[in-house]
Amino acid sequence: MIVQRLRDDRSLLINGSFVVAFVVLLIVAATTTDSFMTDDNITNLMKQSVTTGLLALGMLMVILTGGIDLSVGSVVALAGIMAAGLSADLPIPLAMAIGVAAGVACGFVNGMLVARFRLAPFVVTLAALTTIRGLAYVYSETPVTPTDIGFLWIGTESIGPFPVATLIVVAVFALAWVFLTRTGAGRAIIAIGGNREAVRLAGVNVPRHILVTYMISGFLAGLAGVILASRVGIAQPSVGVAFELNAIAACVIGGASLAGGRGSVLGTLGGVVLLALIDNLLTLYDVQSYWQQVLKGLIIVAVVLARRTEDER
Amino acid sequence: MIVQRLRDDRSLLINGSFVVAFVVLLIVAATTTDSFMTDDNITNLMKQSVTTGLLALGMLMVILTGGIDLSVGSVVALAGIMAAGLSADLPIPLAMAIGVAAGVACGFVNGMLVARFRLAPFVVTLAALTTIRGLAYVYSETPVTPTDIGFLWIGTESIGPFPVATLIVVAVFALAWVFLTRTGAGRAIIAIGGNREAVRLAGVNVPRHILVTYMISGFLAGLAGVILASRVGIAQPSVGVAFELNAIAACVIGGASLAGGRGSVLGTLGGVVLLALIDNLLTLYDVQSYWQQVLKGLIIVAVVLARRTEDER
Amino acid sequence: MLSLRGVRKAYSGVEVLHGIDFEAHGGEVVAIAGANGAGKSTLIKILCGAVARDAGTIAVDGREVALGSPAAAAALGIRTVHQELTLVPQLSVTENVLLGDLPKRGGLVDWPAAHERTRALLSRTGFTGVDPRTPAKRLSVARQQMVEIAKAMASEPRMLILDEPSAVLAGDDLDQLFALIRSLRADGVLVLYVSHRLDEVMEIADRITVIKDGLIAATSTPRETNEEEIVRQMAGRRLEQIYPDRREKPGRELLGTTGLTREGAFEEVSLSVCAGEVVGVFGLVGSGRTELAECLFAAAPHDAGEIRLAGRAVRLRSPKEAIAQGLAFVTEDRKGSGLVLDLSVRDNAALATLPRWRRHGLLDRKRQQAAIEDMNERLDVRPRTTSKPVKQLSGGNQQKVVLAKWLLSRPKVLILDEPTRGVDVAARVDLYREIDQLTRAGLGVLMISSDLTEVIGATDRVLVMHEGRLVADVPSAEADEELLLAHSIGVAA
Amino acid sequence: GSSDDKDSGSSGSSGTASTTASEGSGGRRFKIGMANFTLGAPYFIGISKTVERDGQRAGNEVLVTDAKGDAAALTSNVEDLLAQGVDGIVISGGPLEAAPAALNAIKQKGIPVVLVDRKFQSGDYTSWVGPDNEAIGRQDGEYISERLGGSGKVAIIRGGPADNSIGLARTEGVRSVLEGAGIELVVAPDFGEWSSDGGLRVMENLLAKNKDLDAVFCENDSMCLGAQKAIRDAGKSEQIFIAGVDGQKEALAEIRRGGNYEVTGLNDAVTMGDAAFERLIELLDGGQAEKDTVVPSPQITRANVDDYYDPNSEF
Ligand SMILES: Nc1ncnc2c1ncn2[C@@H]1O[C@H](COP(=O)(O)OP(=O)(O)OP(=O)(O)O)[C@@H](O)[C@H]1O
Ligand SMILES: Nc1ncnc2c1ncn2[C@@H]1O[C@H](COP(=O)(O)OP(=O)(O)OP(=O)(O)O)[C@@H](O)[C@H]1O
Ligand SMILES: [Mg+2]
Ligand SMILES: [Mg+2]
Repeated sequence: MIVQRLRDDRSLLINGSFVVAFVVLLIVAATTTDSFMTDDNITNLMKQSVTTGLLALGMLMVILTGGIDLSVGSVVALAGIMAAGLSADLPIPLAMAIGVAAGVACGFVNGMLVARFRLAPFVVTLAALTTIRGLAYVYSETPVTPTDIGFLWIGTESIGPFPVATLIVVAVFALAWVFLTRTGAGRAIIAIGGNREAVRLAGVNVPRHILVTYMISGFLAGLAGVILASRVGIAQPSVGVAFELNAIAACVIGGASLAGGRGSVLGTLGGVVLLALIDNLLTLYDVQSYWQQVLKGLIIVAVVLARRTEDER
Repeated sequence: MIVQRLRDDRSLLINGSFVVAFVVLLIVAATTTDSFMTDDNITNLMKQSVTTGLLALGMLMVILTGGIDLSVGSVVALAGIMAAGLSADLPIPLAMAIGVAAGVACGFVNGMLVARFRLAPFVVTLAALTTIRGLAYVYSETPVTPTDIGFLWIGTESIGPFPVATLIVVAVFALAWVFLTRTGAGRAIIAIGGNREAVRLAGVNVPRHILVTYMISGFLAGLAGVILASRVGIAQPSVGVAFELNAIAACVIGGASLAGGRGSVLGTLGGVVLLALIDNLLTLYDVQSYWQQVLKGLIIVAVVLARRTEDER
Repeated sequence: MLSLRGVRKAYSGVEVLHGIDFEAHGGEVVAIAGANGAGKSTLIKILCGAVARDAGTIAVDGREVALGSPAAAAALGIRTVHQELTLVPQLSVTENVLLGDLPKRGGLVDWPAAHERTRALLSRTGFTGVDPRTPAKRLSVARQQMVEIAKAMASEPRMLILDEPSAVLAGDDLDQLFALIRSLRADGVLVLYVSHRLDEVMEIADRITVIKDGLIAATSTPRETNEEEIVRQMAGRRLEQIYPDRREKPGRELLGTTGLTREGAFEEVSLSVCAGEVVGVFGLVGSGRTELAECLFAAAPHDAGEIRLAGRAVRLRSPKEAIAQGLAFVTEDRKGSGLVLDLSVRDNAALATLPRWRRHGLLDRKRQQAAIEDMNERLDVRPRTTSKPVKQLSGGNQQKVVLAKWLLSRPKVLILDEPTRGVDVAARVDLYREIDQLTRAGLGVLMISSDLTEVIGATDRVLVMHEGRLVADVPSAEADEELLLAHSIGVAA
Repeated sequence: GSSDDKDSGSSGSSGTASTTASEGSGGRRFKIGMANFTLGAPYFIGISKTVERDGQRAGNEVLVTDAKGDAAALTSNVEDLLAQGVDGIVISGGPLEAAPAALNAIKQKGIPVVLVDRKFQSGDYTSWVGPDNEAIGRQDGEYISERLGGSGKVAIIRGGPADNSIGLARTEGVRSVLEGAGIELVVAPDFGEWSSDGGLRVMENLLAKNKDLDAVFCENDSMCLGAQKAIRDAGKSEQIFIAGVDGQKEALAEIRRGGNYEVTGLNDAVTMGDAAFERLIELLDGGQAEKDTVVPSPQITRANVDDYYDPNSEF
């Protein structure tokens, strides 16, 4: 039953060689290093996947409609620095909520320009990347250290063995999975990416659904920014450069098509974990930074090549 | 006659509001600042458009087929540092040629993975971005200063009032325009982006044409890297980060569609000049750095909004 | 029930509807006929809210309506099957049929119920044999068309508009469609039916309205008129004879196969097409004709058997090699594999012959232009301007551009898969004459068609496929519709 | 350790050949270009702001540009400034090693240029003011070695990449002291990218592999602040102490608090900016200034932190 549903999601976690690649990586990691299977390292892996995870999930929504959101890295910075800055005067939950709301607002503007004015998503969100980064600096040129220790809770604490942030990510992924597979809006979003005109002719309000995806992306980027500021304990206006590339990579490694209409929550999760795993392993093996970069690229290509046969002809 | 041909290119330079936006910008710039219309400044503008121009042109070829090349920034670094490094032992033209050839080689690998193995261009070139950047550092961690003054010629000297590099860019754009509008391969490349299957059935070797576009992109990125190293007078392995975003932006502002099949050489040229103009003006007006970023994004959106009506419904 | 007054529409300054006045009532089947580019689809797009009219009023049940969006039209019970397929390829049949209206339980989509409802809809429309879970892109064009029809039936329509639904349907499936239309009519639904197949129109319609150049040219009942008359109204000229007289002696074999097999598609196909011959291929949906054609053209690989060109066994690896050997292939899906929609008529027409136009390394555009204009003249492509994006042409004219592309390649063997889909009668006559002339000059033609009269009338002999096998080879002079149908369903001796 | 006379620009004498600025009431007024290689880090923002403020206070016009870490853009920016007719230029090199083309263009115009922070390896410059990064590293190394008493395990977090010689010099300084003192060094394979979130990530990875660290040295304070958080999250604040470089406000606050953030070397943006501005004005006034000036970088520990800590400082 659940397997059937996962199949409906055309998940890549279920599909052969992607899982094989994963398992091989894990076995190699566990047997050849002492530190991989330690609690500390597993916790690190979980923590280090939080930002990419949230961003990739929002990106997935946008990509499904055939769009793209390059502004997420800047939104991370803006949301984080606003939350940290406001926490000096406001209750922490409110300050954080305002930070996230700033992310939603950014998403709203992006979404309006793309959905109603039909501008190309790439240019709109690239312009947003620049503008929002500028706004983060305008808000505060220098890093902001939240004074109240409570600010650190969401990014630092654990419930049992699980970091709070990781639990949030898991919850958000579960929600997104239900949203995309079991709600009308979710299905419409996927359909829009497949054939926008067909969906319009079926009487669906296409612009509204597209708008929603950008707002979700903005929301998750805002959330990621707040959690990151909380985790680092300091909010920097410079944080988040090139985060969008990682997020997009996670989606695409997970089987999403940038043309829209194809992509899955579980696949994206796989992509996120895989990326974190590659970084983690290269560090554990003490591969030097430049060679890390060389190898990371090669591994990504290898993984994509390995699972090629299943989708592409 | 020539107007007809330009029209066939569905050029944006010819089409109303884009030109209007341009002219308005120019008039405002010329009347409100003393320094805009000076020889020095115009020369600067020309020089500053060189890198983006070359990269955008290569990017256009790739985008026309429905692909994307994120690796160009890293190729700029690799080609530059190889050329500078080799110029110590080899004749300068040869060293530069090898740098450019390295770019072509990168394009070849990208192209093979995309065209023959049918991997998603975004992931392939994102992986290449990482790997090639790593290779640039592996080649030389530290910046390389070419000792021979001849190395600086191509990026620094002028012929009459025109910088050599600008003349190269103009020549390359002219060639590209002829290639896309007046050769079978050029028409095929555009058609591939519109409907790959139809082109295949029409007897065109689609993979080979796609491969060629990535090699062109690699070639131009290599050339841009060599010219840049020559212009700055030093080659750094860290140069070129996020250059791909500017290049893509120039194409899209110039009317290209990332879905492929739509885009023009003249439009791209317009996009390149517009981007350089925005930067130049914001600096001339002495807008503060962060506000420059804020405004730059807003201006780009405004420009794209202004020319929207003509293409989109 | 439906009333239009002075409806006008212009695309980028060129008016294509010049003031349409039109009435229709519930429980009526009104056929709309007209030449390619007359404005039929445009009128329909206005009625379903897909494009906005420039002027005129539309009233439903006496009340004026705006029809600003597809949703507004749907709210009035107006449902449409468009000329071009509008499915989301990667989604299942169920999702396509229930797009935007999936059944829910507790706020979430109830998939079992959705599949069940789709199955029920498909069986109500008579199109059984389509699995609701299959992704739409895996269906043949004909089955996709059935899904479209089921989709239009998903919520009880009060007015059903069908824009050339029959172009890809044949035999039983067409009968199913007619049965559906009749039952809707009995329920008081208004059906608007656009078709180029006039025999169908005469059979199903209560009234026939002819549109010519964006104006209503005539309205009559089938009793008052006949096919010839309608053609005259559409084309403005009388058509003496639709199919040319064919009395050719076939020459030597140009294309032949022995035991050609592609697993899951067709088996043991042995055929031969000779110089000067037009060979028809008839069969039901899914009988494997399209896949056979693809293999002949090397667009898809085959698993066993031999292909001969001019008597020599060949092993072609790509369409490029096939073209070099003198083959040409007009596919059945012009949107999916025939045309680059964003590009101009000229670019599309020149696509298969790019190397030919080269002079000093560049395209010789004068020569190219002249050749294309000449071909467009012969095929009567409208409008004649070659710089228009091909997507702005009417469906039938798009099909002519595909033909132009392949005729320009001066093939020795022309493979046609449903070549007259959406092509109006007059243009079809032009096409048949063109083929006739080319075969006189030694061309061989393999013509796949689901149109029985065409497959008999325009050919020298007809091959019939049934479940992937060639089951009959009948000289056209001896063939009749019953016989071919019987072969195609596997019941003839 | 800041400069004595911040308004020295107004005490002008005869002008240089190239100046076009008008005569003002309080002395000569100049149009000054402040070309930044990057404004992506607090330290460089601090330098730029200081030059701007000093300049405006003296009634000069200061044009600020930001190359966002792109050497070619820095060259362009310098060209843009020259096109606007500036009288002198300050280049805050940041992690940049050289920009000969920019320097040549300036030289052609015949106006003075002061490099601040980075000394360029190639190209002609008029004057340089900046820190001795290796000395700062050595200073930290001496503190660590003394504190550990000749044995222990110390992690090093680099900012990277290596075309940034600031980091190389600082790490070289630490290394030269500690390696001689018999202390085990662990250099993280990945870079902290000079930011707090990077420092945090690299430290987390270090902690997963090394249970027995005694201290960590980061190439700047930003990364230290992230590393400190990682150490705190791992519950090892008692075990591992931290040494940084820069004297960033947040780091000084931590040192003042008396936790495990024990030492930093002052590389003060304000001092640096003041010195650069002063030097440029001297040159514009026709003075014959020293070519290279090393701005001293005092060691800051709990003992002397109150002398340096200013909660309202820009940096
Ligand atoms: N999007 C468009 N832009 C510009 N012109 C268009 C567009 N769509 C249709 N036209 C033009 O409008 C006219 C009417 O086209 P329409 O599709 O309504 O014809 P039709 O009667 O349905 O023809 P067919 O039988 O070939 O389907 C044609 O001349 C066509 O070229
Ligand atoms: N029920 C079905 N569901 C999905 N696919 C089907 C079904 N029936 C047939 N097909 C597909 O159709 C293919 C054969 O159809 P093909 O298009 O070659 O035949 P055709 O006679 O040209 O039919 P059409 O008139 O639809 O083009 C089969 O290989 C199969 O993939
Ligand atoms: Mg039509
Ligand atoms: Mg078929």
